[in-house]
Amino acid sequence: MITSFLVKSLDRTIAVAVAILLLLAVIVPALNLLTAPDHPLHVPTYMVSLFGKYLTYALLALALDLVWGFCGILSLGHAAFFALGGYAMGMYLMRQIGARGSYGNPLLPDFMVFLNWKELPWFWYGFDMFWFAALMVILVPGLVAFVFGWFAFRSRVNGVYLSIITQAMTYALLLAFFRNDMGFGGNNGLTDFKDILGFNIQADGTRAALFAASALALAGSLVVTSGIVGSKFGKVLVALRDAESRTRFLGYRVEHMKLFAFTVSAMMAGIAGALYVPQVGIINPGEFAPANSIEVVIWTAVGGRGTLIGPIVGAILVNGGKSIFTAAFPEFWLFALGGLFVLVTLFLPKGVVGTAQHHLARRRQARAAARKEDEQTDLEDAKPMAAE
Amino acid sequence: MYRIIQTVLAMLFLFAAMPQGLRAAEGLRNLVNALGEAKLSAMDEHIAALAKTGEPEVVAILDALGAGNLYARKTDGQVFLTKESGSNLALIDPISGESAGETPKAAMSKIKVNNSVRRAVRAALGGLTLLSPDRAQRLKAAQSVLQTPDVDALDAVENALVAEKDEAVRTVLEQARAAMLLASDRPIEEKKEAVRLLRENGGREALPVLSAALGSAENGLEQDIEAAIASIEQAQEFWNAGQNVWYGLSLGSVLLLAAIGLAITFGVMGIINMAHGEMVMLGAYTTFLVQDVVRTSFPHLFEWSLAIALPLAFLFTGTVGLVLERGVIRFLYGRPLETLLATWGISLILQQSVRTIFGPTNREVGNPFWMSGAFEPGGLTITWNRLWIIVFALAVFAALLFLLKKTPMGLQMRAVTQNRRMASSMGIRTPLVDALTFALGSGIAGIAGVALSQIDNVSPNLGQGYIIDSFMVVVFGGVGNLWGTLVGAFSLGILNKFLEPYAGAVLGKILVLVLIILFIQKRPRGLFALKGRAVEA
Amino acid sequence: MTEKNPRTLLYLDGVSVSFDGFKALNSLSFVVEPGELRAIIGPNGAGKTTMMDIITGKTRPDEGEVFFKGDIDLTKRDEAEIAQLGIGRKFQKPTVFENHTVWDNLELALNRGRGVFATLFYRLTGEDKRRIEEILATVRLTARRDDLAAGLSHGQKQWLEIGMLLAQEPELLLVDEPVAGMTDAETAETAILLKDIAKTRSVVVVEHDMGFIRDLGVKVTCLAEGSVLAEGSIDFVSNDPKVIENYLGR
Amino acid sequence: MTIRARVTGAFLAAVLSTTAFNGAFAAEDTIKVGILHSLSGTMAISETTLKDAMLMLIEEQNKKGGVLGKKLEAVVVDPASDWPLFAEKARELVSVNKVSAVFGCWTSVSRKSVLPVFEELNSILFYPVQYEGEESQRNVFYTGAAPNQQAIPAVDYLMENEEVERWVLAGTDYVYPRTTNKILEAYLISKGVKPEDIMINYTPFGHSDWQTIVSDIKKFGSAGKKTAVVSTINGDANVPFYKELANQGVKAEDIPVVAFSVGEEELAGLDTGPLVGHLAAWNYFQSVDSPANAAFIETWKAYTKNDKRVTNDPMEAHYIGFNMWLKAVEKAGTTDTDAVLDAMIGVSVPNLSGGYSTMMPNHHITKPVLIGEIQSDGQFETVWETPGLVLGDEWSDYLPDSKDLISDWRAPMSCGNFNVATGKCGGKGS
Repeated sequence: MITSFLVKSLDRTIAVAVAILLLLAVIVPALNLLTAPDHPLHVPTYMVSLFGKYLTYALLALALDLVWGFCGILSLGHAAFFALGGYAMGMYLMRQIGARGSYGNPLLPDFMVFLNWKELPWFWYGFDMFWFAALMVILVPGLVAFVFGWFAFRSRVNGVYLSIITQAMTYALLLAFFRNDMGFGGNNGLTDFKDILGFNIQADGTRAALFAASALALAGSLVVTSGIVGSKFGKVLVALRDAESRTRFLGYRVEHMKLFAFTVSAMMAGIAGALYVPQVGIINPGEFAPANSIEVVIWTAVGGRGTLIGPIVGAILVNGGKSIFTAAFPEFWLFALGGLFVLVTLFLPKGVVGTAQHHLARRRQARAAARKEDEQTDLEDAKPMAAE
Repeated sequence: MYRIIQTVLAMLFLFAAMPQGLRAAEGLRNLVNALGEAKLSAMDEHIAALAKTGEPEVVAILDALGAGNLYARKTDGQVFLTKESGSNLALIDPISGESAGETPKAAMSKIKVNNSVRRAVRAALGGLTLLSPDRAQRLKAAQSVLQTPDVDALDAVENALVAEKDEAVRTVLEQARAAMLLASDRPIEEKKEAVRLLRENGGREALPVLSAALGSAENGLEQDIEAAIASIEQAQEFWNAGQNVWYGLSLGSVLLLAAIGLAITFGVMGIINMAHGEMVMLGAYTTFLVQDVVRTSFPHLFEWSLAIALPLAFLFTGTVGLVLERGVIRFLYGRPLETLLATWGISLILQQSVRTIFGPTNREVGNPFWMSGAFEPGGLTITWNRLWIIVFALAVFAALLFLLKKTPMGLQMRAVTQNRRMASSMGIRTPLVDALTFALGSGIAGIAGVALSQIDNVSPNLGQGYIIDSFMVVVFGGVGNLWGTLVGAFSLGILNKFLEPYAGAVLGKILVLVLIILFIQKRPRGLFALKGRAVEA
Repeated sequence: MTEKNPRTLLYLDGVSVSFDGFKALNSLSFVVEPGELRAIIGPNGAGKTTMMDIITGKTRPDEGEVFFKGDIDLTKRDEAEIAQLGIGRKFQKPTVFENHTVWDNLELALNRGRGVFATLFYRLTGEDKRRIEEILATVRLTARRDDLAAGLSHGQKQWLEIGMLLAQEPELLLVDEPVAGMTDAETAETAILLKDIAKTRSVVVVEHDMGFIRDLGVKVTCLAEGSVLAEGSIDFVSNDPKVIENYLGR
Repeated sequence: MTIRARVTGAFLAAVLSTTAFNGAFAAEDTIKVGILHSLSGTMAISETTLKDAMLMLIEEQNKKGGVLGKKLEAVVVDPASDWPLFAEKARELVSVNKVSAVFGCWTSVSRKSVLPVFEELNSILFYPVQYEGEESQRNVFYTGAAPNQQAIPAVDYLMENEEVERWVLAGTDYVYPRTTNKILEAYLISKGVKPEDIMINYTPFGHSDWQTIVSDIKKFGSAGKKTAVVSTINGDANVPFYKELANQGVKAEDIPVVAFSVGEEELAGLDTGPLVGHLAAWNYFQSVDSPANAAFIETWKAYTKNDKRVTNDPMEAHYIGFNMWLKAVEKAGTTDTDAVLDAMIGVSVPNLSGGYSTMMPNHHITKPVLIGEIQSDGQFETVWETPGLVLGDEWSDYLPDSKDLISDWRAPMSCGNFNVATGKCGGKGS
């Protein structure tokens, strides 16, 4: 009974969310481009890129949720896949600068010129073509995730151990990308982008288009994830999350399942990174910082892991809060952020969306059963530790 | 140059007309006052002139000059030795050594010194104190003569050698003599003998002397010098390996200190304690506070400040840990991954609190004298602070091992972590034990902070730098096994230090991380895994 | 001690394994014939669970041979492969997927394609549907088919798990303490169910409950300190002096 | 009320209160100045001081009546040492808070991150930190030192006064040290130093175990030639580096270390006793003896209510930049970006070392270069000073690809990378 309710409401929520995203993809750019700046409904460009950024974060959180919420793999290195996707896109954008760089070198990016590089390193070949870069955005994070996951899942590295080595992975990548000898611009990363697919990257139209692309990518990923989660494969994921040995003894190759989910998730993170970079205008090794990956986990937890809408809501809530607090209470916002994490883990272990869904489901069930129980459900829900 | 000689000559001429004793004193005063007007580039000659007088007062004057305590009075150009006295300067007459009252700083101008002046002072002092009755001073003098060998001082060194009885001082003096000999115009036999001496006794310090001599060496000596250099370099190779082991041990001890508290909170209790680094930081700040109070109120206790800080840091961070456990963590047992989120939040709050209270900048924590400097057994250089940190890390480890294995408290802790329900039904108050275990882990992180404050920044970011490494150590060593943490810390330290010379610091660190990742694939439960048939469902 | 027979379903010979110096199994040899229902008893630490771990690929033996259906070497395969070969296992503690409905639990256990893509594009066919309904009826959970497994009672979870094993269609079923924590009525029913199941496949039951084993009325193997102490009917085994000393108590 | 409702309510309240907060200020007629320095994260250690310095300068100016008859209002945001957040906050300052100019950034990457924003929204950024050069942007004024205002005079000093022949170039692995060391290497070789007498070493950010590197330096320094270390080691890594130097007994008299990123602020966390004599090259030291500096230090100590707070070079850069901006605004009679950009060039204001600094057409300023030695009280003592002012050279003459480039933001050239060889704007001008 409850399940059928949940399943139905879940499907409905996803449909609504996808519809909202599609609507946003049309309306926001329209309001930004077609209304006058003083029009009450005008969306300033500042907001467009800000929310565009949030949407890519939401996509990253959704990707993490697929492996954490549904598969029980707490990756503390997901920002690495995001950054790898971002770098692939950044390399394309760097190549698009062409001879317009400070030194006017048609082939080499500026940072290579002033560090006396004579030739373009081999791994920069092909990135002048968008299709190639777009392919790499998906393939590179996917490949890294595949290789890493193949080793890790095969040897059954689990739980905390897995979390720690994913952290080691992103930390190693961070250090590697910091190295100027790597040929990715060192600490400064890739920046000074001029245009994307021939459009000026700073133009309002391009920003609006990037926003729309982010919204579409998120909607698309939502549909895909929802499909995965809703399939029998998704059920196996949840099964192995809750009882891994049991799943093995039923004849499922748990490592293949995990590897597939992990790789798909890394690819989604890569897409998010690729959309993020043109909107913020820079990609640098700071994105690999372990703290960033932990933050993604926190967005997901705040929104509600194991739900598909949760990570999206969480990413937007936390980042929106961060935007507001860093401007309004610059000295104290870390207290607010830190406090939020503590409070959410203590009082909302299912996250905002998870708690709401849980609550709704129980309320409906209770209402269906007997009106009398209604109050009691509320009481139980209000007791914070009662959850889970 | 010419003008200086002129003034010096003029002064010498003046003295001739004075009675002997007075003349010397007056001459000295003039020479000292001349320092006040001298240009930085001309200081060398002035110092040499002062040293040449050979007067006993010169030692104190040069000492003060080198330390930047020599000031000239703006009104009349008189030069004084000074001591800080509040915002004033206490003046001391350079010749008589008597107090000459106090003046505000603004009325005096400092006699500027730079490195070349300090070098000149060092050389001059070396020559002057070679015959000092104090052994320590003679040794220092001999060493400084060795550091800046000057052919002119050859006679002085040879004189000193005749009188010197102390073996250690003799060795240094002989080396200094050999170094000077090489630059002199003595016969080649003596030089060959000098090269042989340097080759036998000299470590790395002999290399610059020999390579400098190589440039101007006459025929027949060159091969000797080259052979000597090759032999010393070969010996250095051997010592380098030893030095690397030492560096590795030292890095390992730092890792051990950083990780050992985590081995309790994470390893034993299973809490992914992201606030662990902040506990270390709080320990370091406790040290800062203690030193601050000691400096202002009990300056004579400064050498003991670390000893005072240890228990305080343990108590303070332990209490913070206790509060955290009771306030937050106890609600999260059995949900290890969620402890990660909550403790991450706590770490943000702690960092920002410290930033708000103490400011974002580094705070100064001083090294007591017994943790400063280095000694050199053979070709190694062992710094005292690193040595003490290794000793301290091992002591903390031993104490913790003892506590866990041999005391009732430790027994209860192990019982609770192994089987909570059973322990509880046997009358152990599990919540109390949990709280105390967490407090213990935090307290140990705090005392690690005391030690780390000696080698690292004391800033709100201190903890961040150690947290990932700490987790790596605990996971690499094997969760729940203290010995694993010990072995893990030292092997990672040594590995890192052996990779560093070949791969560089950055690549070395990356390689270590990759190796840890690969190692975990091979042994998913770390170096010292607890094996068992426990069926996890 | 035992002859390898091509007809033998499960064949263990000289299997030893130790953990940190503790010998959990000590040259254990043991044979199960097709269609046999076998009970295993033994004190705590006798190696019952370890034996199951070895058969199902969870633990690798230090030495010894383990063959399935005559010539399939189980020591070289992992859990998933062994499960796909047709060996099902029920844990001591009931383990069902609590966040799934009873129906989904059975659907997951169903003996169908278990690859990534097979599951990703799996559609519930009419045949599968009938099969699940059948099993639901067998384990008497038809009424609760849409409830989350977490909401089931202890006994119902045990039954659901048995149902999942049925869905797996194994040739050999390993059942670890199926009646622990069950009421007497439930225990009796479980005995009937197991006997029923054993008509079409081999079943190995590990149990402490002597009454239950008596109910089953089958050949009993008694393990102690990692090897077989005695084998035979329940009466034969329970009168063996070594068994009495080791297990049943004086 | 349900938990969800409570949380949403709280969030809404927060949003509303901040908008109200901003709105209240917007009502007054003030000129807004943005301050974009990290107050949390790894860079807070350096940047927080600059925020305080700016607030003090603005407060002092308001006491004098503000500018153009209006009060100045500081808008402080926290980009949290997170580079993309710098871009977001810069955009917010300019397009939401409508600030007239922004003072901010420390690291090169944060500057790189905000550059496109200032370009796009046509606003002004004052960047107060020494940097690697190789940049000149229309909307940015570089008040910190370019490599020729710091590194090259320091090397000259060591060559002439300490007769250094062997060089260790040690730096943190990021763009500033890499570029500076490239420039220095080219410069040293042009001065006849042999390549084998140059050792280059890079370490990661926050490197804390310096044992191996310090002993390598000792080894390198024992070849019989006078050796010096040129350190471009960044921020946090300096304290353990200097502690290791002191403990391994590397004395300034034997192997001096000259640093470009170590100022009074960094030394405040150290016992400088064993470090006396090591050097730093800056354009300002707190110990500079001038009336303007004395007044500045006094105001600073009063403002922070802390007698021990030190001043440093980037603070002076903000002091100069802020005064230049005020003067340019007064000259232009408006805060309009284009007018101020035009008015800025040629503006000359007193610096704290007793002279005047002028904004040049390449958006860099003229400064004296001071070499100081560390003293036991944590201050520097100037031991050498360039005879005149040095003009910041944005495109280094020692790098092959940038030696032909110049920048001049005056009409008609208005170009940040004019190639004198081809006579065209835009790098090679091809």
